[in-house]
Amino acid sequence: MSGFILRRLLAMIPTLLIISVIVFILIQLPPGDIISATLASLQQQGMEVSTEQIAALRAQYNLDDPMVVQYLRWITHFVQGDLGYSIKYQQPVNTLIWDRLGYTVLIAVASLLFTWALAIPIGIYSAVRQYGFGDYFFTVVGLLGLAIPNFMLALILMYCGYSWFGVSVGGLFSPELAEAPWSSAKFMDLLKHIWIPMIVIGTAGTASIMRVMRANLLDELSKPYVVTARAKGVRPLKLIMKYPVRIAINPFISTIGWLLPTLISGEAIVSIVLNLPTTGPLLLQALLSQDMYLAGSFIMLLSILTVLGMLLSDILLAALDPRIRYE
Amino acid sequence: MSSPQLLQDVSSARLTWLRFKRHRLALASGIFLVVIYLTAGFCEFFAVYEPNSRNPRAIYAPPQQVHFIDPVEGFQLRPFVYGYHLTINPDTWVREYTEDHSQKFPLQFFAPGEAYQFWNLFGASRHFVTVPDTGYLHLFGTDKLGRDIFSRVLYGARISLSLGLLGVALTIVLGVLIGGLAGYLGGMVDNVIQRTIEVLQSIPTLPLWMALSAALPPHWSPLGVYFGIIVILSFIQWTGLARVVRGRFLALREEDFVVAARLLGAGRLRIIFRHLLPSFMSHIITTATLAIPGMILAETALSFLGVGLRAPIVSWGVLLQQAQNFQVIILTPWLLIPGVFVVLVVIAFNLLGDGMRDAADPYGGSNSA
Amino acid sequence: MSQEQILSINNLTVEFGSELGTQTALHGISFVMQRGRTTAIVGESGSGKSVTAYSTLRLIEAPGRITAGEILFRPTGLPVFDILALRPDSDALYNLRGNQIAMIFQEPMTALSPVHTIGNQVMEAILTHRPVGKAEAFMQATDMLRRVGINNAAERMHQYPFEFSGGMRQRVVIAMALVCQPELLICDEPTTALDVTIQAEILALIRDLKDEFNSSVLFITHDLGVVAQIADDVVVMHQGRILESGSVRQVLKSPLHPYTRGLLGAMPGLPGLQPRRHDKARRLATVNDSQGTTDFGQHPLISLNDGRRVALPQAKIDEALKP
Amino acid sequence: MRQGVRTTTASTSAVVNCCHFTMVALGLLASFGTTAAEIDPASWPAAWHQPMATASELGLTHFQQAPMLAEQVAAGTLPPLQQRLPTDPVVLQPINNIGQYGGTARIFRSDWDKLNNLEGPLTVDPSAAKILPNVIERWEYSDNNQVLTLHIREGLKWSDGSAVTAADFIFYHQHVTLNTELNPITAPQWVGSQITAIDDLSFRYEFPQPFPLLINIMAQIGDYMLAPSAFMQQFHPAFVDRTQLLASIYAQGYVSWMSYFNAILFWTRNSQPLAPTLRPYQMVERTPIAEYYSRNPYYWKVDPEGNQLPYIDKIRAEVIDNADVMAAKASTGQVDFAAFEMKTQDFPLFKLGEKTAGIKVLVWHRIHGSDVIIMPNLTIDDSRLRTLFRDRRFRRALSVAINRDEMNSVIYFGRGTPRQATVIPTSRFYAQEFAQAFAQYDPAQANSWLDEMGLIDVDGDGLRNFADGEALTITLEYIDFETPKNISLELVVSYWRAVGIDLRLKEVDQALQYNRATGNLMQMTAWHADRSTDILFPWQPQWYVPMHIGWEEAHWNSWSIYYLSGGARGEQPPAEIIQLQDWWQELTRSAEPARVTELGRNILRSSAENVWTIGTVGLAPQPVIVSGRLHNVPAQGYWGWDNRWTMAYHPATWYLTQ
Repeated sequence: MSGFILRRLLAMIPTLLIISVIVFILIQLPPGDIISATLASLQQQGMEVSTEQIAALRAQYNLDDPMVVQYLRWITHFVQGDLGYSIKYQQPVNTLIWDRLGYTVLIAVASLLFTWALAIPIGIYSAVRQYGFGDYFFTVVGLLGLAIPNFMLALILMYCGYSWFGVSVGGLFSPELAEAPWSSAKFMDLLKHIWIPMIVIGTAGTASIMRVMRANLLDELSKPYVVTARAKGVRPLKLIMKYPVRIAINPFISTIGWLLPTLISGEAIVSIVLNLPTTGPLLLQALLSQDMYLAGSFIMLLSILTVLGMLLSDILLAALDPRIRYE
Repeated sequence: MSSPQLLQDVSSARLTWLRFKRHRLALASGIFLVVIYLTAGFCEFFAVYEPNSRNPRAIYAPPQQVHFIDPVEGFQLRPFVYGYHLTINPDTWVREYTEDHSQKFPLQFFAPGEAYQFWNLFGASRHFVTVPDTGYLHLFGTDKLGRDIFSRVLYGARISLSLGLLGVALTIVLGVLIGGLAGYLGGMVDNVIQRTIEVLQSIPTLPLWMALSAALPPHWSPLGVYFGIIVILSFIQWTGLARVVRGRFLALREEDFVVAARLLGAGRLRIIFRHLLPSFMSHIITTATLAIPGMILAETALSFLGVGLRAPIVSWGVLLQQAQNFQVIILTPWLLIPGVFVVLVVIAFNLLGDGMRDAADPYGGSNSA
Repeated sequence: MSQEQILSINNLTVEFGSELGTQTALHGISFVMQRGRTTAIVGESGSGKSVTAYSTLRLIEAPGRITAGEILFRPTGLPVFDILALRPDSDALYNLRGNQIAMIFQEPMTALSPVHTIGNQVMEAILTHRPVGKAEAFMQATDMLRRVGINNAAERMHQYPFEFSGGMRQRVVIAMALVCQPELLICDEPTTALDVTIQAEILALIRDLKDEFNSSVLFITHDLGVVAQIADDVVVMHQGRILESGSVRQVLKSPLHPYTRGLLGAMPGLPGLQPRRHDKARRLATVNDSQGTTDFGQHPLISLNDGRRVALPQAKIDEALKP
Repeated sequence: MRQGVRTTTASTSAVVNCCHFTMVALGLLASFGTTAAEIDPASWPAAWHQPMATASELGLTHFQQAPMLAEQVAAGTLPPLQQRLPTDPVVLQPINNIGQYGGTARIFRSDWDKLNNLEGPLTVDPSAAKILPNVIERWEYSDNNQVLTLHIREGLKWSDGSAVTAADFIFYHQHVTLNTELNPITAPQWVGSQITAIDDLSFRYEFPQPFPLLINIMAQIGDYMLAPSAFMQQFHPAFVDRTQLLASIYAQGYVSWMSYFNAILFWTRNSQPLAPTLRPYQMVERTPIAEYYSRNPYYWKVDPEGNQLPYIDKIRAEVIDNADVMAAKASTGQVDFAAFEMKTQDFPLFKLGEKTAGIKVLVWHRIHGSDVIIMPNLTIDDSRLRTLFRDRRFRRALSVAINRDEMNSVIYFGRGTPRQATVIPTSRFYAQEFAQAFAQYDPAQANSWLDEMGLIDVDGDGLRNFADGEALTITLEYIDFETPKNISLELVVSYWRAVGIDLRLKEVDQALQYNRATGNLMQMTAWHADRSTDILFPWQPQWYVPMHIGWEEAHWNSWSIYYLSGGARGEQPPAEIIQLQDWWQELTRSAEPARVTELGRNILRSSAENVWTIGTVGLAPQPVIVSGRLHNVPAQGYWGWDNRWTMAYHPATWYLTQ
């Protein structure tokens, strides 16, 4: 098993390298980015002479070096944990990013769990009662979740949360608990708030997972070994729980991999609507102000997150499915 | 177990159609989509006003009710609407609209109304429905500037729906080409392409889209931005399709008829396009159908974030961006009507795609994950 | 239904729905199985033989449907009952499956769940039907594995199917079927997917175990060679109908129905000497060639004095019976 | 109604309609208050209009402090109140009643300085007309207005307990204002200036020219004139070893000592240390979610009963980027005070909150000459656009193409005043014709001017082209904050489109706005015409004279640079612009009131004729949202940068109940 993990870890490296190149290109992409605008502004104000600030700026971003050197320097710094300096916030990116990344992961994981909690039982139900009323009903509900734009649903739920349950609008905590140390009260408060993003992000993915689950199950239900088990006299519920779900759960574990990018995307937009202290709003601000190093760091970190998610799902898969482990 | 053999003479296309027809929902969705695409295509005719026309007498005015019964004349065959009577409530500052029964505007069908340039080709003024010159017709109400939501939804449909279609077309071209190359050539090429796809798929889509669209130069024309967004959306979407195509190619290239074609000296491209592609066209079409709603939703998301399409272009995303606040839900819910259309179209595409998949591939459609 | 009869299928009709209309898989077939004997159903793919087997355990699933008929089953010392009359979720049905009637499947590669251990799957049958604890079930399962010829049984209980060869897996499947000592064992082409040498071993194993447990066996196959080795009685099926039935000797030595003759004629070499698998297509092609696209008609089965039944007009029977 | 914004003929017919409508709307509004009126000075305590009284004047000898501070005193972590208060504390009169201590005020970050108001050397009165003492107790100008002598209140302390002395002003002047690393261009008024300490509490500025307006600056942006010198010197290379300083700064990820210095001075760091302050509250923590403020234990103002202010213990200022979320939270009573990001057009939503969430919606008056002013960049690099923008007919045409009455009714419920960018009516420089110049709605006139300029629609797309047939499009970059810019500009787009001008809007981020505006990279931008009162107009008439560069203007940057750099950089302006700059320079130095007024009017008249910037609607209502538990907030007030929003309304006297 450890050999397997090691192999997978090594395989991540080229992937991450290519991602870093793409991100670096993104950073370089905007024509009127904030650094050139800053320089233009400084020059307009009479800074042709290379003052310390302008030199520091240019040095920080290696504006005079060839692209390859710039890239290498950037990635070296990145690997060493120096994510650069945000021009917009006049602060090191490091001080801005970590708390928010934590909340992003929290919301993404919560949404993933919510998606599963919803999609798995419904998927099973739909598969067992294929073409029944419930099957159609859940299909339509799932489609609704998929079809309502995330930001619209977030807004509507925010309104409902406020007007029905008195949940404070926006944010992940009530103001009085936001900075309090962790306690059961704070945790409950988090639960009171996190359900909106969880539902919004979760429902967007539920439809597809539900359908995957249903299809997988239908597939599995007709597999010979299920018939074997039926022939053994195993009862339907036990049958479904023991065999197909067990098998169909594998693709689920692999959803961690491919669902994560979706979840993080959904998280970004919902956080912007609900003003959650995650990466989404800051990323948007960074992009709007073309603070590309901040934006680039975010995208890079989010990508690393998904790659790690994929790794995790591979490891889980290997743990669950002996065939993969022995390959 | 036994499989039907007595109907071998039924062609597979007809069989697919028969199976498709059994999916009532898919069929209905298909019809709905055809109707809405046609409406969008001819939106100049179906809309009452141009998308940016304003009626300063109707700021945040609610939808007008279509009446058949006149208090004086009783039932009328020709439906009509009443004009608005506006008062600004001094306590609430709310613009309160009531029906002004002294102003009655009969609905006219196929009558001349606001002039427009049809597809920028020729001028015309006939509308599907309109009211006489002195009146106004706002079936879905108006927005903060007094623009007609009904007309804007139709014009927005043109942009959003065509964007989905064009985006998916580009996705197919990229996906089939790249996936086909990987699957057909194999070896190094395949490896490189495979790795690229993996990489692209592990970057969270929306942030990447946001970054790319934020990088679109600010001075680009609305049309430029429109195509820019299409390219950006397709930039990631192709990977999924490419994977599928590659897989099929790998499987197919060992099939007898391909080998035969190769032995007969057919060129690689010819083999790909004459022999390989048609063999899973139905799959591509289905995948494409299921990808369109994703594109439409992505556009609304980007526009909502302010990095997508911008006024004066009217898309559903642009319309919804203006509906993004509490005030809308509480005071002017009709601004959410474009959202209803987004939802309907997305659902319709999904049902249609599902139906098509089941029809084309009744036994193998389940491995889509 | 007499004591000697363990299973009596009467007028069994199964239909499959499709978008192009309904397809009948079984046209009201009837036959009787004698206790303690091995009855083989033989026929080509699509003849309905597997449907018959699945119907017996009520394993037919949508879009398939049993539309008519009865399947009478008489366990030893118990009253006879109609399997088709059982409620789908009744205890009797679950008790029937795996306990009174067990089934062995064609593909040992897929008939076992890849993600559960062998032990788990064999024990499942015991735990489902016997009021025993896990330890006891483990003992019984190990014992059963040993009896089907698996060495190191206790150790192999913990292994996964992919660690077994095809023949070994089929032994596992057999063990799984027999572990509750069913009165009736249905074997659905249990050797088709196996190599020739293994086939013979498995057939021998089934025969031995049948004797040991005093079971009756319903053996589904397309292979008359296998029939000759294992069966006491034969039912020949074609397109959802029974064309001929009788004892092995009767049917193989002097077949009455032209289709049966065709099948026999298509067999190269002597009965008992198995043809290689990929010759199958050619053989069946031969069947069709010799018979053309003959519709074997819908003649009712006519019972003959010697216990045989054949679906031919009386005239033809007479013709065939002439020496 | 057939509105046809695209064709001129159609839109003329619309004029009739909407003018009619506007009159109806205005008629309705007349019943509940005049528009953009002056506020009766009697709505505020008389004491607010006078220099603040001191404890000794009122015979106050005993002082009380907030329980949270009393605890700290008891614990020995804080000196007793008597040692913290200045020798003679300043007494503030609450508008309604004596408040109670305690509570945490919930606000948005953009309102942080509305509750934690500036405490500058001087301050202004509630009518935004008079300059009053504050940190500085009294001041004297020399006869020639070249020397200003100032006296600091005795015993005043920074929030770390250190004394406020002349050294704090001197440090700022010599090591911040005149430091060429921190401020690359020395502002002209400071060139050649000197500062001298007389004693610990007295000092004087000396200038090579008369500078009577310095007190205006000290009242309005006096926070840029002093700093806790002893503290800030630790981070200034003039006082510590530069190499060591830089090493520690780089290690923390900052690019330069300047950014680090500013981060500490202006509290933009996430972590301590942060500079001590004179404000009622000091920042204690900043997280991605919020900023936290706690009362300044050394705050130097008390209420008439001797209770040390402020009443409120703490402030939690939530960071929210999304204006819609802010409106939602404010309207549902989830903040105690919200105003800066509250939009006029959201009044109905807030008013609903009065019923459902128990909030109060106060209508304050914005003192902006125009809520949105549009600035074509007269010194843009693109020569064709520059020629166009510099053509007076073009600017006039753009101005009269705007239907201000309609804007007033659509955006402001008819409660604003359609007007050109100019000073507010109460200003000594005001003339009605300045406000009305080219502010009428006359698309026909606009069309004829544009035609005259040779801007004809050659390709029949309804939009005018350059004379050579090239498409004419203008991109306007702007930030949508403070005033309703977005909706106003959307309307402008449609008005201009009706006369064939293709305007494209691009909302940009604040940082980008600053850099692109000052970098002379924008074709056009929009801001609000603040600096329209007598406090700031004479000193910063930047909308009317090229004399300033910043993020807010982009209409003649190169000319401003030329002026600011004494001709070293930028582009030499034409004679009429130089005339403007001369008038202004004279205005800032003149001691003769009549001459000052004349010069100011000269400048405004030129603006009225030339339409340097295009105004829309001004003097508009500002929603101020107050929760049910926040008290002593005046029902009326002037809202704007000129009086630092709430500074004159003494937020330290506001208090919370539960």
